[in-house]
Amino acid sequence: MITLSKQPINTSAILAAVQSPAAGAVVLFLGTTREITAGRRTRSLDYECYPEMAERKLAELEAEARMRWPILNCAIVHRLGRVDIGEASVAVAVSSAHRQPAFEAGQWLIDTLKQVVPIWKCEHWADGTTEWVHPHAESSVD
Amino acid sequence: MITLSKQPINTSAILAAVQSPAAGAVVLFLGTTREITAGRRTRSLDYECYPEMAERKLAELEAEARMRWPILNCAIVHRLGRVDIGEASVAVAVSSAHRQPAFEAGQWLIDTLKQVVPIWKCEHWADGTTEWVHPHAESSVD
Amino acid sequence: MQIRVKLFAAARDLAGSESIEIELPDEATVAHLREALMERLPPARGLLARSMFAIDCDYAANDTRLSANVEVACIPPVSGG
Amino acid sequence: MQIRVKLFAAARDLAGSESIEIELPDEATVAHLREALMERLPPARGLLARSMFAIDCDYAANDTRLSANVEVACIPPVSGG
Repeated sequence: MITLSKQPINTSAILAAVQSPAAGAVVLFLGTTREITAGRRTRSLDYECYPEMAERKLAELEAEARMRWPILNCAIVHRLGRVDIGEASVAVAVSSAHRQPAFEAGQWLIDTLKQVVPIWKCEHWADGTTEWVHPHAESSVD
Repeated sequence: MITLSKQPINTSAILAAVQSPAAGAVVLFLGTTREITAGRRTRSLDYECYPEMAERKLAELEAEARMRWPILNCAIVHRLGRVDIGEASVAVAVSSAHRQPAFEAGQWLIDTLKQVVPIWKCEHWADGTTEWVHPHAESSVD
Repeated sequence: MQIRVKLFAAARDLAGSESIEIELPDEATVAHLREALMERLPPARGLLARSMFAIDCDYAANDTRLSANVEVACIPPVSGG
Repeated sequence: MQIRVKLFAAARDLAGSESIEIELPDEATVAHLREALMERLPPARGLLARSMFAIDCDYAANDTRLSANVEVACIPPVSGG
Protein backbone atom coordinates (compact mmCIF):
# COMPACT_ATOMS: atom_id res chain seq x y z
CA MET A 1 0.00 0.00 0.00
CA ILE A 2 1.55 3.22 -1.26
CA THR A 3 -0.21 6.51 -0.57
CA LEU A 4 0.70 10.14 -1.20
CA SER A 5 -2.01 12.32 0.28
CA LYS A 6 -2.88 15.75 1.62
CA GLN A 7 -5.00 14.10 4.33
CA PRO A 8 -3.70 13.56 7.88
CA ILE A 9 -2.12 10.14 8.32
CA ASN A 10 -4.57 7.62 9.81
CA THR A 11 -2.40 5.26 11.85
CA SER A 12 -5.28 2.93 12.77
CA ALA A 13 -6.08 2.38 9.10
CA ILE A 14 -2.40 1.73 8.33
CA LEU A 15 -2.05 -0.80 11.15
CA ALA A 16 -5.24 -2.53 10.03
CA ALA A 17 -3.92 -2.62 6.45
CA VAL A 18 -0.77 -4.54 7.41
CA GLN A 19 -2.40 -6.88 9.91
CA SER A 20 -2.59 -10.57 9.01
CA PRO A 21 -3.34 -13.84 10.86
CA ALA A 22 0.17 -14.93 9.82
CA ALA A 23 1.78 -11.87 11.43
CA GLY A 24 3.49 -12.10 14.79
CA ALA A 25 5.00 -8.62 14.57
CA VAL A 26 4.10 -5.20 13.26
CA VAL A 27 6.53 -2.30 13.22
CA LEU A 28 5.21 1.20 12.56
CA PHE A 29 7.49 4.19 12.03
CA LEU A 30 6.09 7.71 12.13
CA GLY A 31 8.13 10.73 11.11
CA THR A 32 6.68 13.69 12.97
CA THR A 33 7.17 17.43 12.69
CA ARG A 34 9.60 18.70 15.32
CA GLU A 35 9.09 22.16 16.78
CA ILE A 36 12.82 22.91 17.02
CA THR A 37 15.40 22.03 14.33
CA ALA A 38 19.01 23.09 14.83
CA GLY A 39 17.90 25.70 17.36
CA ARG A 40 15.24 27.29 15.12
CA ARG A 41 11.51 27.14 15.76
CA THR A 42 9.33 25.65 13.03
CA ARG A 43 5.74 26.79 12.51
CA SER A 44 4.82 24.13 9.98
CA LEU A 45 6.23 22.11 7.09
CA ASP A 46 5.04 21.91 3.52
CA TYR A 47 5.76 18.83 1.40
CA GLU A 48 5.68 18.56 -2.36
CA CYS A 49 6.61 15.69 -4.63
CA TYR A 50 7.08 14.62 -8.23
CA PRO A 51 3.96 12.45 -8.07
CA GLU A 52 4.52 9.90 -10.86
CA MET A 53 8.13 9.30 -9.88
CA ALA A 54 7.50 9.33 -6.11
CA GLU A 55 4.81 6.65 -6.46
CA ARG A 56 7.06 4.60 -8.71
CA LYS A 57 10.04 4.83 -6.34
CA LEU A 58 7.89 3.95 -3.33
CA ALA A 59 6.53 0.90 -5.15
CA GLU A 60 10.12 -0.10 -6.00
CA LEU A 61 11.09 0.25 -2.34
CA GLU A 62 8.23 -1.99 -1.28
CA ALA A 63 9.18 -4.56 -3.93
CA GLU A 64 12.82 -4.53 -2.85
CA ALA A 65 11.90 -4.85 0.83
CA ARG A 66 9.74 -7.87 -0.04
CA MET A 67 12.70 -9.44 -1.83
CA ARG A 68 15.12 -8.80 1.02
CA TRP A 69 12.95 -9.73 4.00
CA PRO A 70 10.12 -12.23 4.58
CA ILE A 71 7.54 -9.53 5.18
CA LEU A 72 3.81 -10.12 4.91
CA ASN A 73 2.40 -6.64 4.33
CA CYS A 74 3.83 -3.20 3.87
CA ALA A 75 2.30 0.27 3.89
CA ILE A 76 4.06 3.54 3.09
CA VAL A 77 2.13 6.78 3.41
CA HIS A 78 3.61 10.23 2.83
CA ARG A 79 1.75 13.41 3.49
CA LEU A 80 1.78 16.32 1.02
CA GLY A 81 1.02 19.99 1.64
CA ARG A 82 1.04 21.61 5.04
CA VAL A 83 1.93 19.51 8.11
CA ASP A 84 1.69 21.09 11.56
CA ILE A 85 3.94 20.53 14.58
CA GLY A 86 3.46 17.10 16.13
CA GLU A 87 1.70 15.70 13.08
CA ALA A 88 3.12 12.78 11.09
CA SER A 89 4.54 13.52 7.64
CA VAL A 90 5.37 9.89 6.87
CA ALA A 91 4.33 6.45 8.07
CA VAL A 92 5.97 3.13 7.27
CA ALA A 93 4.36 -0.07 8.55
CA VAL A 94 5.59 -3.62 8.05
CA SER A 95 4.21 -6.93 9.29
CA SER A 96 6.03 -10.25 9.41
CA ALA A 97 5.83 -13.59 11.17
CA HIS A 98 8.74 -12.70 13.47
CA ARG A 99 9.94 -9.34 14.70
CA GLN A 100 13.49 -9.01 13.36
CA PRO A 101 12.53 -8.69 9.66
CA ALA A 102 9.81 -6.17 10.51
CA PHE A 103 12.31 -3.94 12.36
CA GLU A 104 14.98 -4.28 9.67
CA ALA A 105 12.64 -3.72 6.73
CA GLY A 106 10.93 -0.78 8.47
CA GLN A 107 14.23 0.94 9.15
CA TRP A 108 15.56 0.25 5.65
CA LEU A 109 12.38 1.58 4.07
CA ILE A 110 12.45 4.91 5.90
CA ASP A 111 16.23 5.27 5.46
CA THR A 112 15.97 4.61 1.72
CA LEU A 113 12.81 6.67 1.25
CA LYS A 114 14.68 9.67 2.63
CA GLN A 115 17.51 9.12 0.14
CA VAL A 116 15.75 8.36 -3.13
CA VAL A 117 12.07 9.32 -3.23
CA PRO A 118 11.47 12.72 -4.93
CA ILE A 119 9.69 14.47 -2.09
CA TRP A 120 10.78 17.86 -0.75
CA LYS A 121 10.18 19.60 2.53
CA CYS A 122 9.76 23.35 2.87
CA GLU A 123 10.38 24.74 6.37
CA HIS A 124 8.03 27.50 7.46
CA TRP A 125 10.04 29.01 10.30
CA ALA A 126 8.30 30.76 13.18
CA ASP A 127 10.06 34.00 12.18
CA GLY A 128 8.01 34.05 8.97
CA THR A 129 10.74 32.94 6.54
CA THR A 130 10.47 29.81 4.41
CA GLU A 131 13.20 27.52 3.14
CA TRP A 132 13.31 24.45 0.91
CA VAL A 133 15.38 21.68 2.48
CA HIS A 134 17.97 20.26 0.06
CA PRO A 135 20.49 18.38 2.21
CA HIS A 136 24.16 18.62 1.27
CA ALA A 137 25.23 15.25 2.66
CA GLU A 138 23.59 11.98 1.74
CA SER A 139 23.44 10.87 5.34
CA SER A 140 20.64 12.27 7.40
CA VAL A 141 19.76 11.41 11.00
CA ASP A 142 16.31 13.01 10.99
CA MET B 1 3.90 4.61 30.72
CA ILE B 2 3.69 0.99 31.84
CA THR B 3 0.40 -0.86 31.58
CA LEU B 4 -0.64 -4.46 32.22
CA SER B 5 -4.27 -4.83 31.27
CA LYS B 6 -7.00 -7.23 30.24
CA GLN B 7 -8.34 -4.61 27.81
CA PRO B 8 -7.52 -4.69 24.09
CA ILE B 9 -4.49 -2.58 23.26
CA ASN B 10 -5.45 0.91 22.05
CA THR B 11 -2.71 1.88 19.61
CA SER B 12 -4.04 5.40 19.03
CA ALA B 13 -3.86 6.15 22.75
CA ILE B 14 -0.33 4.73 22.93
CA LEU B 15 0.86 6.81 19.97
CA ALA B 16 -0.73 9.92 21.50
CA ALA B 17 0.98 9.15 24.83
CA VAL B 18 4.47 9.17 23.31
CA GLN B 19 3.93 12.13 20.98
CA SER B 20 5.87 15.32 21.75
CA PRO B 21 6.65 18.58 19.90
CA ALA B 22 10.32 17.63 20.33
CA ALA B 23 9.81 14.27 18.61
CA GLY B 24 10.82 13.71 15.02
CA ALA B 25 10.33 9.96 15.16
CA VAL B 26 7.99 7.45 16.74
CA VAL B 27 8.51 3.70 16.53
CA LEU B 28 5.68 1.38 17.54
CA PHE B 29 6.10 -2.37 17.84
CA LEU B 30 3.08 -4.63 18.12
CA GLY B 31 3.39 -8.32 18.94
CA THR B 32 0.33 -9.99 17.47
CA THR B 33 -1.17 -13.46 17.84
CA ARG B 34 -0.20 -15.67 14.91
CA GLU B 35 -2.64 -18.29 13.73
CA ILE B 36 0.06 -20.87 12.94
CA THR B 37 3.09 -21.59 15.15
CA ALA B 38 5.47 -24.37 14.14
CA GLY B 39 2.77 -25.86 11.94
CA ARG B 40 0.08 -25.96 14.62
CA ARG B 41 -3.07 -23.84 14.56
CA THR B 42 -3.68 -21.56 17.54
CA ARG B 43 -7.23 -20.70 18.64
CA SER B 44 -6.21 -18.05 21.17
CA LEU B 45 -3.54 -17.20 23.72
CA ASP B 46 -3.86 -16.56 27.41
CA TYR B 47 -1.33 -14.41 29.28
CA GLU B 48 -0.68 -14.29 32.98
CA CYS B 49 1.96 -12.42 34.95
CA TYR B 50 3.44 -11.92 38.38
CA PRO B 51 1.96 -8.43 38.61
CA GLU B 52 4.20 -6.66 41.15
CA MET B 53 7.39 -8.00 39.60
CA ALA B 54 6.26 -7.53 35.98
CA GLU B 55 5.46 -3.87 36.63
CA ARG B 56 8.76 -3.39 38.39
CA LYS B 57 10.77 -5.05 35.61
CA LEU B 58 8.96 -3.05 32.93
CA ALA B 59 9.71 0.18 34.80
CA GLU B 60 13.36 -0.88 35.04
CA LEU B 61 13.43 -1.53 31.28
CA GLU B 62 12.03 1.92 30.58
CA ALA B 63 14.58 3.50 32.94
CA GLU B 64 17.46 1.63 31.31
CA ALA B 65 16.29 2.54 27.80
CA ARG B 66 16.19 6.21 28.87
CA MET B 67 19.78 5.93 30.09
CA ARG B 68 21.02 4.23 26.93
CA TRP B 69 19.21 6.28 24.28
CA PRO B 70 18.05 9.91 24.07
CA ILE B 71 14.39 8.99 24.00
CA LEU B 72 11.60 11.42 24.82
CA ASN B 73 8.71 9.17 25.75
CA CYS B 74 8.17 5.47 26.14
CA ALA B 75 5.08 3.31 26.50
CA ILE B 76 4.97 -0.42 27.16
CA VAL B 77 1.60 -2.15 27.29
CA HIS B 78 1.13 -5.88 27.78
CA ARG B 79 -2.18 -7.61 27.55
CA LEU B 80 -3.30 -10.19 30.12
CA GLY B 81 -5.96 -12.88 29.81
CA ARG B 82 -7.30 -14.13 26.52
CA VAL B 83 -5.94 -12.68 23.26
CA ASP B 84 -7.50 -13.76 19.96
CA ILE B 85 -5.78 -14.32 16.61
CA GLY B 86 -4.64 -11.09 15.00
CA GLU B 87 -4.91 -9.09 18.22
CA ALA B 88 -1.89 -7.44 19.82
CA SER B 89 -0.54 -8.97 23.03
CA VAL B 90 2.16 -6.34 23.52
CA ALA B 91 2.89 -2.81 22.34
CA VAL B 92 6.14 -0.88 22.73
CA ALA B 93 6.25 2.74 21.57
CA VAL B 94 9.22 5.11 21.73
CA SER B 95 9.60 8.70 20.57
CA SER B 96 12.85 10.58 20.02
CA ALA B 97 14.15 13.61 18.15
CA HIS B 98 15.78 11.43 15.48
CA ARG B 99 14.83 8.00 14.23
CA GLN B 100 17.84 5.82 15.02
CA PRO B 101 17.44 5.87 18.83
CA ALA B 102 13.71 5.18 18.52
CA PHE B 103 14.35 2.06 16.41
CA GLU B 104 17.19 0.85 18.63
CA ALA B 105 15.39 1.46 21.92
CA GLY B 106 12.16 -0.07 20.59
CA GLN B 107 13.90 -3.23 19.50
CA TRP B 108 15.94 -3.49 22.70
CA LEU B 109 12.80 -3.04 24.83
CA ILE B 110 10.84 -5.84 23.16
CA ASP B 111 13.90 -8.13 23.02
CA THR B 112 14.60 -7.59 26.72
CA LEU B 113 10.95 -7.73 27.77
CA LYS B 114 10.73 -11.20 26.26
CA GLN B 115 13.77 -12.31 28.24
CA VAL B 116 13.22 -10.90 31.72
CA VAL B 117 9.65 -9.81 32.44
CA PRO B 118 7.64 -12.45 34.34
CA ILE B 119 4.78 -12.89 31.90
CA TRP B 120 3.70 -16.29 30.56
CA LYS B 121 1.78 -17.31 27.50
CA CYS B 122 -0.57 -20.27 27.38
CA GLU B 123 -1.31 -21.61 23.90
CA HIS B 124 -4.90 -22.70 23.32
CA TRP B 125 -4.44 -24.89 20.26
CA ALA B 126 -7.24 -25.35 17.77
CA ASP B 127 -7.32 -29.09 18.64
CA GLY B 128 -8.56 -28.18 22.13
CA THR B 129 -5.32 -28.77 24.03
CA THR B 130 -3.59 -26.07 26.05
CA GLU B 131 0.09 -25.61 26.79
CA TRP B 132 2.14 -23.15 28.83
CA VAL B 133 5.08 -21.80 26.85
CA HIS B 134 8.35 -22.07 28.79
CA PRO B 135 11.13 -21.68 26.20
CA HIS B 136 14.22 -23.85 26.55
CA ALA B 137 16.67 -21.47 24.83
CA GLU B 138 17.15 -17.87 25.84
CA SER B 139 17.01 -16.69 22.27
CA SER B 140 13.60 -16.37 20.72
CA VAL B 141 12.79 -15.02 17.28
CA ASP B 142 9.07 -14.53 17.90
CA MET C 1 12.16 -21.31 58.61
CA GLN C 2 8.94 -21.56 56.66
CA ILE C 3 9.10 -20.12 53.09
CA ARG C 4 5.98 -19.51 51.02
CA VAL C 5 6.79 -19.69 47.31
CA LYS C 6 4.50 -18.14 44.71
CA LEU C 7 3.96 -20.36 41.69
CA PHE C 8 2.99 -19.37 38.13
CA ALA C 9 2.04 -20.89 34.81
CA ALA C 10 3.00 -24.57 34.36
CA ALA C 11 4.62 -24.67 37.83
CA ARG C 12 1.32 -23.62 39.40
CA ASP C 13 -0.64 -26.09 37.31
CA LEU C 14 1.73 -28.96 38.22
CA ALA C 15 1.49 -28.05 41.92
CA GLY C 16 -2.26 -27.48 41.75
CA SER C 17 -1.79 -24.38 43.89
CA GLU C 18 -0.79 -20.73 43.56
CA SER C 19 1.79 -21.09 46.32
CA ILE C 20 3.51 -23.73 48.37
CA GLU C 21 4.96 -23.72 51.90
CA ILE C 22 8.47 -25.16 52.24
CA GLU C 23 10.35 -25.78 55.50
CA LEU C 24 14.06 -24.92 55.14
CA PRO C 25 17.05 -24.57 57.48
CA ASP C 26 17.80 -20.97 58.51
CA GLU C 27 20.95 -20.83 56.33
CA ALA C 28 19.12 -22.01 53.20
CA THR C 29 19.84 -20.52 49.79
CA VAL C 30 17.88 -20.38 46.54
CA ALA C 31 19.63 -23.60 45.51
CA HIS C 32 18.33 -25.37 48.62
CA LEU C 33 14.85 -24.07 47.93
CA ARG C 34 14.98 -25.40 44.38
CA GLU C 35 16.02 -28.86 45.62
CA ALA C 36 13.31 -28.90 48.26
CA LEU C 37 10.70 -27.92 45.68
CA MET C 38 11.88 -30.65 43.34
CA GLU C 39 11.39 -33.20 46.08
CA ARG C 40 7.93 -31.92 46.89
CA LEU C 41 6.83 -31.65 43.24
CA PRO C 42 8.42 -34.49 41.26
CA PRO C 43 6.38 -33.79 38.08
CA ALA C 44 7.82 -30.24 38.05
CA ARG C 45 11.49 -31.31 38.38
CA GLY C 46 12.42 -30.49 34.79
CA LEU C 47 10.68 -27.13 34.84
CA LEU C 48 12.11 -26.20 38.26
CA ALA C 49 15.63 -27.04 37.05
CA ARG C 50 15.39 -24.27 34.45
CA SER C 51 13.32 -21.80 36.49
CA MET C 52 14.62 -18.65 38.13
CA PHE C 53 13.64 -17.51 41.59
CA ALA C 54 12.73 -14.00 42.64
CA ILE C 55 13.15 -12.45 46.07
CA ASP C 56 11.07 -9.35 46.66
CA CYS C 57 10.49 -9.02 42.87
CA ASP C 58 14.15 -9.23 41.85
CA TYR C 59 15.87 -12.23 40.29
CA ALA C 60 18.09 -13.98 42.84
CA ALA C 61 21.26 -15.99 42.25
CA ASN C 62 21.46 -19.62 43.34
CA ASP C 63 23.68 -18.76 46.31
CA THR C 64 21.44 -15.98 47.62
CA ARG C 65 20.36 -16.63 51.24
CA LEU C 66 16.67 -16.69 51.99
CA SER C 67 14.98 -15.24 55.05
CA ALA C 68 11.49 -15.62 56.47
CA ASN C 69 10.31 -12.08 55.81
CA VAL C 70 10.80 -11.87 52.05
CA GLU C 71 8.46 -12.64 49.16
CA VAL C 72 9.73 -15.61 47.17
CA ALA C 73 8.50 -16.62 43.73
CA CYS C 74 9.37 -19.35 41.28
CA ILE C 75 9.76 -17.83 37.79
CA PRO C 76 9.61 -20.49 35.07
CA PRO C 77 11.11 -19.43 31.70
CA VAL C 78 9.08 -16.41 30.61
CA SER C 79 7.13 -16.14 27.37
CA GLY C 80 5.61 -12.68 27.31
CA GLY C 81 5.60 -10.50 24.25
CA MET D 1 16.23 19.04 -29.94
CA GLN D 2 13.94 20.81 -27.51
CA ILE D 3 13.85 19.34 -23.98
CA ARG D 4 11.25 20.36 -21.45
CA VAL D 5 12.58 19.92 -17.92
CA LYS D 6 10.24 19.65 -14.91
CA LEU D 7 11.41 21.70 -11.93
CA PHE D 8 10.63 21.20 -8.25
CA ALA D 9 11.14 22.85 -4.87
CA ALA D 10 13.93 25.46 -4.74
CA ALA D 11 14.82 24.85 -8.41
CA ARG D 12 11.27 25.75 -9.43
CA ASP D 13 11.23 28.80 -7.15
CA LEU D 14 14.58 30.02 -8.52
CA ALA D 15 13.34 29.55 -12.11
CA GLY D 16 9.93 31.01 -11.33
CA SER D 17 8.35 28.24 -13.38
CA GLU D 18 7.32 24.58 -13.07
CA SER D 19 9.25 23.67 -16.19
CA ILE D 20 11.77 25.13 -18.59
CA GLU D 21 12.43 24.51 -22.32
CA ILE D 22 16.07 23.92 -23.24
CA GLU D 23 17.48 23.61 -26.77
CA LEU D 24 20.18 20.92 -26.93
CA PRO D 25 22.14 19.19 -29.72
CA ASP D 26 20.76 15.77 -30.69
CA GLU D 27 23.65 13.88 -29.03
CA ALA D 28 23.23 15.71 -25.71
CA THR D 29 23.58 13.90 -22.38
CA VAL D 30 22.34 14.65 -18.88
CA ALA D 31 25.67 16.44 -18.26
CA HIS D 32 25.02 18.77 -21.21
CA LEU D 33 21.52 19.46 -19.95
CA ARG D 34 22.89 20.36 -16.51
CA GLU D 35 25.37 22.82 -18.03
CA ALA D 36 22.71 24.40 -20.23
CA LEU D 37 20.39 24.78 -17.23
CA MET D 38 23.19 26.39 -15.19
CA GLU D 39 23.71 28.95 -17.95
CA ARG D 40 20.01 29.71 -18.18
CA LEU D 41 19.51 29.89 -14.39
CA PRO D 42 22.62 31.37 -12.78
CA PRO D 43 21.04 31.69 -9.29
CA ALA D 44 20.39 27.92 -9.36
CA ARG D 45 23.97 26.93 -10.31
CA GLY D 46 24.88 25.59 -6.86
CA LEU D 47 21.64 23.64 -6.50
CA LEU D 48 21.83 22.25 -10.06
CA ALA D 49 25.40 21.08 -9.44
CA ARG D 50 24.16 18.73 -6.72
CA SER D 51 20.82 17.80 -8.29
CA MET D 52 19.99 14.50 -9.99
CA PHE D 53 18.04 14.22 -13.23
CA ALA D 54 15.28 11.75 -13.96
CA ILE D 55 14.30 10.38 -17.35
CA ASP D 56 10.83 8.82 -17.46
CA CYS D 57 10.76 8.69 -13.65
CA ASP D 58 14.10 6.91 -13.22
CA TYR D 59 17.34 8.48 -12.06
CA ALA D 60 19.73 8.93 -14.99
CA ALA D 61 23.53 8.95 -14.98
CA ASN D 62 25.44 12.01 -16.25
CA ASP D 63 26.39 10.25 -19.48
CA THR D 64 22.86 9.12 -20.32
CA ARG D 65 21.75 10.39 -23.74
CA LEU D 66 18.57 12.41 -23.92
CA SER D 67 15.91 12.19 -26.61
CA ALA D 68 12.99 14.40 -27.49
CA ASN D 69 10.23 11.97 -26.51
CA VAL D 70 11.13 11.36 -22.86
CA GLU D 71 10.00 13.11 -19.69
CA VAL D 72 12.93 14.88 -18.05
CA ALA D 73 12.94 16.24 -14.50
CA CYS D 74 15.48 17.99 -12.34
CA ILE D 75 15.56 16.33 -8.88
CA PRO D 76 17.24 18.56 -6.28
CA PRO D 77 18.45 16.72 -3.14
CA VAL D 78 15.34 15.17 -1.63
CA SER D 79 14.05 15.80 1.89
CA GLY D 80 10.98 13.66 2.34
CA GLY D 81 10.32 11.66 5.47
